[in-house]
Amino acid sequence: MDHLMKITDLNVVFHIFGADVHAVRGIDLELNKGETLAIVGESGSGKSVTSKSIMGLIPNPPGEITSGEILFEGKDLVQYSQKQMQKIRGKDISMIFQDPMTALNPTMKIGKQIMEGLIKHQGLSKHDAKERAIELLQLVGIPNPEKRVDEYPHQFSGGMRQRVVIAIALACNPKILIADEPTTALDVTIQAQILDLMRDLQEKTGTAIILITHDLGVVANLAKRVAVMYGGKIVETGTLDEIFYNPKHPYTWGLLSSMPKLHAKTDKLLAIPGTPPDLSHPPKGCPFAARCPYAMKVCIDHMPEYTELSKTQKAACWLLDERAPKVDPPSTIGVGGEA
Amino acid sequence: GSSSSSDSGKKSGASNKLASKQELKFAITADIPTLDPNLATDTTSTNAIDMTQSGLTRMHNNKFEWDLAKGEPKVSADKKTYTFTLRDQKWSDGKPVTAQDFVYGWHRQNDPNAKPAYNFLFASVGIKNAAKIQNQDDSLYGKYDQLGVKALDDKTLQVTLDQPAPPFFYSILSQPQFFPVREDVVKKNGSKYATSADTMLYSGPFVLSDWKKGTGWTYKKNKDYWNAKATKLETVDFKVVKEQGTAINLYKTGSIDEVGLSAEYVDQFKKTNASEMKSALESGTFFLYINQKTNKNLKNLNLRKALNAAIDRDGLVNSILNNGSAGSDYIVPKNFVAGPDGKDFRSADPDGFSAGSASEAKDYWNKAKKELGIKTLKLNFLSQDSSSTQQLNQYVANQIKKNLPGVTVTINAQPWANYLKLNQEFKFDLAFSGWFPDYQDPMTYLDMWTSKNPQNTTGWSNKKFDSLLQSALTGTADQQKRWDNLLAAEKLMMSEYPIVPLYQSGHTWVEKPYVKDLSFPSYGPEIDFARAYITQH
Amino acid sequence: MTSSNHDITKDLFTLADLGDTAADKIAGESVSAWKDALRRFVTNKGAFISMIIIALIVFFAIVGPHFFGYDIDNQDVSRANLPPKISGLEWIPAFSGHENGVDVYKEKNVKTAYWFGTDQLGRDLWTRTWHGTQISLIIALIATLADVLIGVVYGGISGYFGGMTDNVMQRIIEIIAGIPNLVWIILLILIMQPGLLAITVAILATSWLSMARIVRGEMLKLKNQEFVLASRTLGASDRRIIFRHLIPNSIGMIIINTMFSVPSAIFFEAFLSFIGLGIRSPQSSLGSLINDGYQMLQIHPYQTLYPGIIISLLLICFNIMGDGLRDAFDPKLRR
Amino acid sequence: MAAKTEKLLQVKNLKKYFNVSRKDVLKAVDGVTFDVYKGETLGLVGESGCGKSTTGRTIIRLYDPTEGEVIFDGQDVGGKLNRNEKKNLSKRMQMIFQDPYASLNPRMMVKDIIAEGIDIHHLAKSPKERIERVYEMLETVGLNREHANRYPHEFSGGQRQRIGIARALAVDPDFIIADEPISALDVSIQAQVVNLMQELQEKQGLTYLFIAHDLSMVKHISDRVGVMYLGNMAELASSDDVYGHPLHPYTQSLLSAIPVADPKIERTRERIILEGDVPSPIDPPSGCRFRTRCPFAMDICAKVRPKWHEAEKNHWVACHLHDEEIKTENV
Amino acid sequence: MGRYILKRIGYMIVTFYVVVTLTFLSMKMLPGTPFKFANRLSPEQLNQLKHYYGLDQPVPVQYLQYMWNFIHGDLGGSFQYGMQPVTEFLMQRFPVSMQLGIESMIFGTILGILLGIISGIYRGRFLDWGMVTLTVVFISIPSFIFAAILQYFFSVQIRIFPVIGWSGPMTHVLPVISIGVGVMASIARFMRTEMVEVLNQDYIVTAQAKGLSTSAVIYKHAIRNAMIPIVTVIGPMTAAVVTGSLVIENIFAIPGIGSQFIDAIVTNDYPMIMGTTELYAALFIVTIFIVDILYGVIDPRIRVSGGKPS
Ligand SMILES: Nc1ncnc2c1ncn2[C@@H]1O[C@H](COP(=O)(O)OP(=O)(O)OP(=O)(O)O)[C@@H](O)[C@H]1O
Ligand SMILES: Nc1ncnc2c1ncn2[C@@H]1O[C@H](COP(=O)(O)OP(=O)(O)OP(=O)(O)O)[C@@H](O)[C@H]1O
Ligand SMILES: [Mg+2]
Ligand SMILES: [Mg+2]
Repeated sequence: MDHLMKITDLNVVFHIFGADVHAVRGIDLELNKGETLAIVGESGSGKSVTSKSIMGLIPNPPGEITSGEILFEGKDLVQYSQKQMQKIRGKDISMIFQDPMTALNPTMKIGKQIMEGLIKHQGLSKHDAKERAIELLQLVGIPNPEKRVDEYPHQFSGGMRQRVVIAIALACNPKILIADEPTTALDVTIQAQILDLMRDLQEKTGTAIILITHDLGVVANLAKRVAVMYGGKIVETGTLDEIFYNPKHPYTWGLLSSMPKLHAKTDKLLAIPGTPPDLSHPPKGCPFAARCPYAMKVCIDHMPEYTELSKTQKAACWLLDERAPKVDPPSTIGVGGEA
Repeated sequence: GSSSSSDSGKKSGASNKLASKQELKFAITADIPTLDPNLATDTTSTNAIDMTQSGLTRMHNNKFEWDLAKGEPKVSADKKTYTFTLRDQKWSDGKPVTAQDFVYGWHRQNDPNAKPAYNFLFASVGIKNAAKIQNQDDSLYGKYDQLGVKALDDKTLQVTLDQPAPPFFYSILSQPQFFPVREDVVKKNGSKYATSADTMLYSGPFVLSDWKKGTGWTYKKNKDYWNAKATKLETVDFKVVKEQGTAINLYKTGSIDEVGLSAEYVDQFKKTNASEMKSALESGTFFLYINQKTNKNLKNLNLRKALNAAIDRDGLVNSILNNGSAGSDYIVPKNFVAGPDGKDFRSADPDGFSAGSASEAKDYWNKAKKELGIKTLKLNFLSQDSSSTQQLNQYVANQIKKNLPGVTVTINAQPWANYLKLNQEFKFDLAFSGWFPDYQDPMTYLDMWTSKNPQNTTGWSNKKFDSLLQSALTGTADQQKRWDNLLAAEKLMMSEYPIVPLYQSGHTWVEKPYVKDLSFPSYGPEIDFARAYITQH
Repeated sequence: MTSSNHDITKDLFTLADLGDTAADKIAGESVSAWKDALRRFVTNKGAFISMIIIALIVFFAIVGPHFFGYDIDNQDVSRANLPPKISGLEWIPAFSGHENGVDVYKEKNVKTAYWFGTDQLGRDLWTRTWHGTQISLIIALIATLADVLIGVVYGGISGYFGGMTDNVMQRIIEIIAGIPNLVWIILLILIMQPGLLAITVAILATSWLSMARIVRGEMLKLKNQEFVLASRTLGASDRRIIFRHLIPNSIGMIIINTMFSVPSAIFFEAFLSFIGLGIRSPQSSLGSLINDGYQMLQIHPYQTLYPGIIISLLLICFNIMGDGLRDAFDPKLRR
Repeated sequence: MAAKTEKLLQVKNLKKYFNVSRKDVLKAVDGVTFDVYKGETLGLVGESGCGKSTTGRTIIRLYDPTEGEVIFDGQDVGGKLNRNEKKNLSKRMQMIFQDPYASLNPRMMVKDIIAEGIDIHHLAKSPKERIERVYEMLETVGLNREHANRYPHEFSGGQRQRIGIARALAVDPDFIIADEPISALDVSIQAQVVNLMQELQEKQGLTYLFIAHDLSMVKHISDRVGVMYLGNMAELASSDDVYGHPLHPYTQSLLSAIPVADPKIERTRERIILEGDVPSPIDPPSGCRFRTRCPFAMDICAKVRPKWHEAEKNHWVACHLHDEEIKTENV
Repeated sequence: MGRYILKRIGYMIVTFYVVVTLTFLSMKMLPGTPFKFANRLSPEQLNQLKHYYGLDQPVPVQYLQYMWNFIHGDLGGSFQYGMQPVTEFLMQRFPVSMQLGIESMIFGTILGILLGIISGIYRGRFLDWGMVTLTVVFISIPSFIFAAILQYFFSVQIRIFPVIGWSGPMTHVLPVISIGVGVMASIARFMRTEMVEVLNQDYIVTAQAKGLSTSAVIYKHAIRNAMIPIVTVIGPMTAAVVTGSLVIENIFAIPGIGSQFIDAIVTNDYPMIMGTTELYAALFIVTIFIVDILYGVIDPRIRVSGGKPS
């Protein structure tokens, strides 16, 4: 298949205080044109680092991409210089960050912040860029955009700022939009507005979205495909339905069953005991082994290979090995098995 | 030329031809505070007034010369009335200097409303009624029109004294306090009078042409001065520089032609620019007050002798001061004033009245200890906190401590304003002080030690001394007797060591070889450049 | 990874017994926030070296004045202005006893070697320099301690109680800050007897302001932190909150600020000495030594050099150490 | 679950205003009324800034109420309290905080953090008893003894939150206000804490006021749920009622806004998307606070503040749509 | 905003009044006499002088008199300068000190900001390390030592610059450098910290994500934001530099106010001390006020609301 982007065996290390944090440990990922890929996973599992690697924004020092390739339209972005990356960023690939309160420069007018990218990538004149900025503000649903282009971020509410951030990201019609927890800092009612907006925009522009979140509700709402990360690795990937209705990895099970269901009665949540691994001393075997209720001796020292479960779904778990005992997913994942 | 000892014999290097550009440049530590003779109390102001204005006499090379007075006045038989005839001299606005200007100037000095600061000189010299006019309790207080001065006509000034004139009468007339003042200019300028170059009139060898406050000023030759031919310099430039190091740098770069040297620099210049170095003895005498009024121990003569003997004057003048100062055991300085016989006052006792050396100091101290029944003594040494006295304070304190075992000295260095207060309130045991003359007579050094004199902050009192000075004060008719009385007074005083004389100040400076006839006289203008000139270089 | 697959045997596919709390185990020894900061501080080479240098200077300030048995006022003008000389190290130009190519010791016929030379009164500069260091350090210490006390108490009260109290106290600070430093200090020194106490009071008069501001800021920040609220909901008294929670948590900031106020006190004393308002002779401080030497800067530069080097070292080291401590206490860097 | 009817806490018309500047008053909580029954969990939800935390903090007297009554176990604790009364109250009422990083003093050891309440209330007679109690608490919350001598920064977020719970439990309270105890935690960790809280409630008969903005979690843990909007209580009912048939338009839209972790439901869901943002509590809209965003706003909503009334049995709401008097008038 | 400014002006007046009163009172506590030649005068003569200058009045009367004159712009006459009006002195000398201070500030600030930016960008690298060391050294060398060395080297040895003066541009170089390096060092340290802080902000990443070049990110986004807090330091520092330049003024014989001030203090020239103190305080208060207002102007976050940023 002809992927828009293909990541293979990406490894990112941060060198800090005499320790090396192996934030991303050999992940593979593909993204197709116009699709929405969600990356979910525990905090610190390497989601943001992965997305920053794509943007070429891993701070160096202390960060370093030690190996792997990120093919974007056939070209390896890892090998690109900063200069070359600057031509990609904002134009072909753009990014939305988690906290709209801090993602905008407090001393620069909103309009100018939108215009910068336009001027840089599309060579628009100041005047045209401003016109376009107003259009964009309109597009993301900011009322009265002619007036508001000349305002400063602090004059906007959180939800509106996130719209501005989206407008900046979409300014040059990027092929890929990376949204790193775009709604985590927002209230549910505002979150709903933003999710709606993103969906609308994607329909209009056909941009592929990488959505990073740990809110499975958001994933269910927006994504087509899901990758589940744990301990710097992708432990399972599949289509939305596969992941929600036929998950194969115990971590995915845990994730799903630790969430209460709004529309069903849950007596007791299934808690995953313990805490995620310390990535400065990553475990030799499966990163989830220490917290896995089904952990076997093999899990501790050996990293499982991916098992292709379908054309679209694969998972890395020893339970999927034919030698492993058969285990049923817990009933608490609620919707499990229906798919 | 008693001032610049190294002046003669040195003609090497520079030629003696006048340079075409007659310009002399100086650095000075303070701006001119005021040009008003009524308010001038400091050397810079006095020097500026001296150089730009004229009185009846002018000091040059420690001797007075007739300036606006056309030679000797007519003296009455009782020697109390002096009638001066004035020379033709114009103010810088073209009007002639008149006898009335003198009368106004003198009256103004005795008018409390004009806030005169230094008018006690009128009483010192004995101008008729001056003492009474200045005394708040006297019926004549403030009635300056009763002063013994009168303009007989535009060119004739009559001065009346209370008693026959003292020998320093003519020399004191060279002081700004006795200068003529133009009433119309004073009235016109009000509070701005004499605060800038153009709110003042000039009648001296120079005019002040440019006075930039805080930066410096320039004198230009006064072509209208009656004796202008004697003035060779065209311009004299003063820059205000407070840092000694900076002044030295200016000299090294040729931006100024003269710079006074503090001790540190003397050695350096001795090595590098010995030929440019000059030295002169000044008339300042420096001493320690010994407070025997509130410190009973110090009433003991042996203790006072011990203190006198304890301090090594040579070390002080050679190592600490190192500027041509001379160690002293006397009160009236050398080379300051000559008596009726033409001999210097000091020639009678050239070395003064030494109490002995360090070893004798110990003997005195031992005796004193026995007499007083003490083993140790704590002395509070009051001094000034200027950077120039720092070293001296420490040296003196250390000498006493070192040579009189058991005596401890704490230095109390204070700013001048506070020093004065503590000194006058007798809040000290030893206090470092100095005295510069008000007039050219030994009296200016001696009368301060009389019992009632407020300057006598020692508590020492001697009837005999008081009467000797009293007869010198009134007995101005017999010059020789008066002289002998003064000599006897000094001797008498020094036999009781009420103070510790330390040194007579000197001035060491470097000047460029092309500068000639520049002097630092011991009485009169502080820097006398009126007759100086520049040779080709 | 494929290669290792060979070792994977069937028996590995049995449930591993990880124990209940395996995942909750914390590795390594217990580290308090203090130890953690200390550890980070020690690994900061610059800061650590600075600390050692400061310790050395303090050591010499204590023993240095007694090295040669001179006291600070041991004058002898016959040995005035000798350049530094260290027997055995004469081959180093700085310690040869020569000045402008002349062997001054020979010239003045002096046998003893003076390591830092002598001053104009022939006093041993080694003794005076270390004595001066001692005085400067004492000034800095007193000033800093008092600064800390006043500043911490003032800022603490102002920040903790807030409201009207804070308002009034802040107005007072504003007024005090409205008067320039120099003015305060000169007025104070003029009114008081000059000397150590006056200098200390003068430095104090203003230096605590920044400490008060910092502590107030910390208090404002901390008093609404959840752990303080938690303590309040547990019924803790103001005293307990202040001493158990607020002060221990602001102490990092206080220490850091202290590190910066020590050198500024030393520096300020030097400035006072320069304008003639410093320590009184024959006592010396680094500032007064530099000032005395400054008169001789062009003639005998060595008289300024050593006090200058020491004061610079002190300032540099305190600054670097302060920076190091700031990093060490920086919660952002803690893992 | 047996019906819980014994009132442990009654909050009547509670108001808390902050003076933010000389002329501006921020009405953080503006007249809320509700009861909490012994042994139940009352959930409190609402958007950011609607006054949930302020309500909780005013009840526990971190803030002094501007107006209103708080009756705890029959005793009025809303007025002026002296130090002793406050102290006694603090023994029976405790709080768990949101931020597991900010809520533990980084300079204290875990044992001292947990024992703080024991020390303040002198609950231990000897150091030995004190440490025993600390161990007991640690074990209660699923940590172990070795953790007593460690410092907070050595723990993960979930563990820290458990320490916070242990601290609150150490004084053996009846009532615990949990202010977003899980919102800073990862999904998988949240369940640990929620489960622990539920276990403790069962074992020790605790009563919770559970504040959160995660509606599904609130629903899961609460017996009854209160929905707040801009300082007011909009609706209060059993959690099944609130989620099953919400009465207040705000509750309805809030519920519809929550994305559900079920793709099928998500695909078919109808949403009521609210326009705009929450107005400022400094200058709130007149009448009904929600009217500016309400899809059903009527003229009366701007004029009259809706009454807080029991529209159905045990189902309280403040909305003109459900006020019988208004309805009949309008009809 | 208007209200805020009015309130601030109110505080300023109160502060200033307190300063005036405090200085007046401390003048009354100063030991000693303003008459330098008092040792030559009898007590009667001295009393007479005190009477001339109203120093024999009770303190409250003197205070009211002083305040009355003060309100009318009359600060009295200087004792050491033959009663020349103090206001005139201050007006002559102050502009010089001000100019020296401002030039030094401009020099130091520009260089400091540059250095700070560079070392902030290259944080942790050799360049940064070198700069940090340099600034600490500059901070720790007393400015007078620096000035003396500069003067000796550049004016006496190689004679590029005049030894003293305050006339042409050449005369400004050394004094401005002497004061400026200290300013530079402090500003550089401050700027570095701010720069490091700003470079860690999210909006920098946003800017990078737009594809802006590194220089554009730094120039357009980082520097401006890093520089805003600098304004708060520059204000008080300017005041401190203007008041603290006295030593440098002495060394380069610059006719500023500083050296005058010391002279006044040493001679108990009350009107001059008070006048100078008041001027310094006014300068200080006004600078801080201006900075606050300026802060509002350049930081849009408080421009509208008129409050302070939290
Ligand atoms: N700049 C950095 N310096 C050092 N370590 C870093 C840096 N950025 C990320 N890491 C480490 O990399 C790991 C993965 O971080 P990442 O931000 O990708 O997590 P995440 O999955 O995005 O988590 P979250 O959900 O909390 O955002 C973490 O252990 C983190 O500590
Ligand atoms: N101490 C305070 N001083 C002034 N205003 C306050 C204070 N505490 C809270 N507020 C304000 O009161 C309002 C309600 O705040 P509160 O913290 O109770 O909201 P919340 O519902 O808990 O929100 P969140 O979900 O963000 O925690 C907010 O507008 C807040 O800014
Ligand atoms: Mg992330
Ligand atoms: Mg809250």
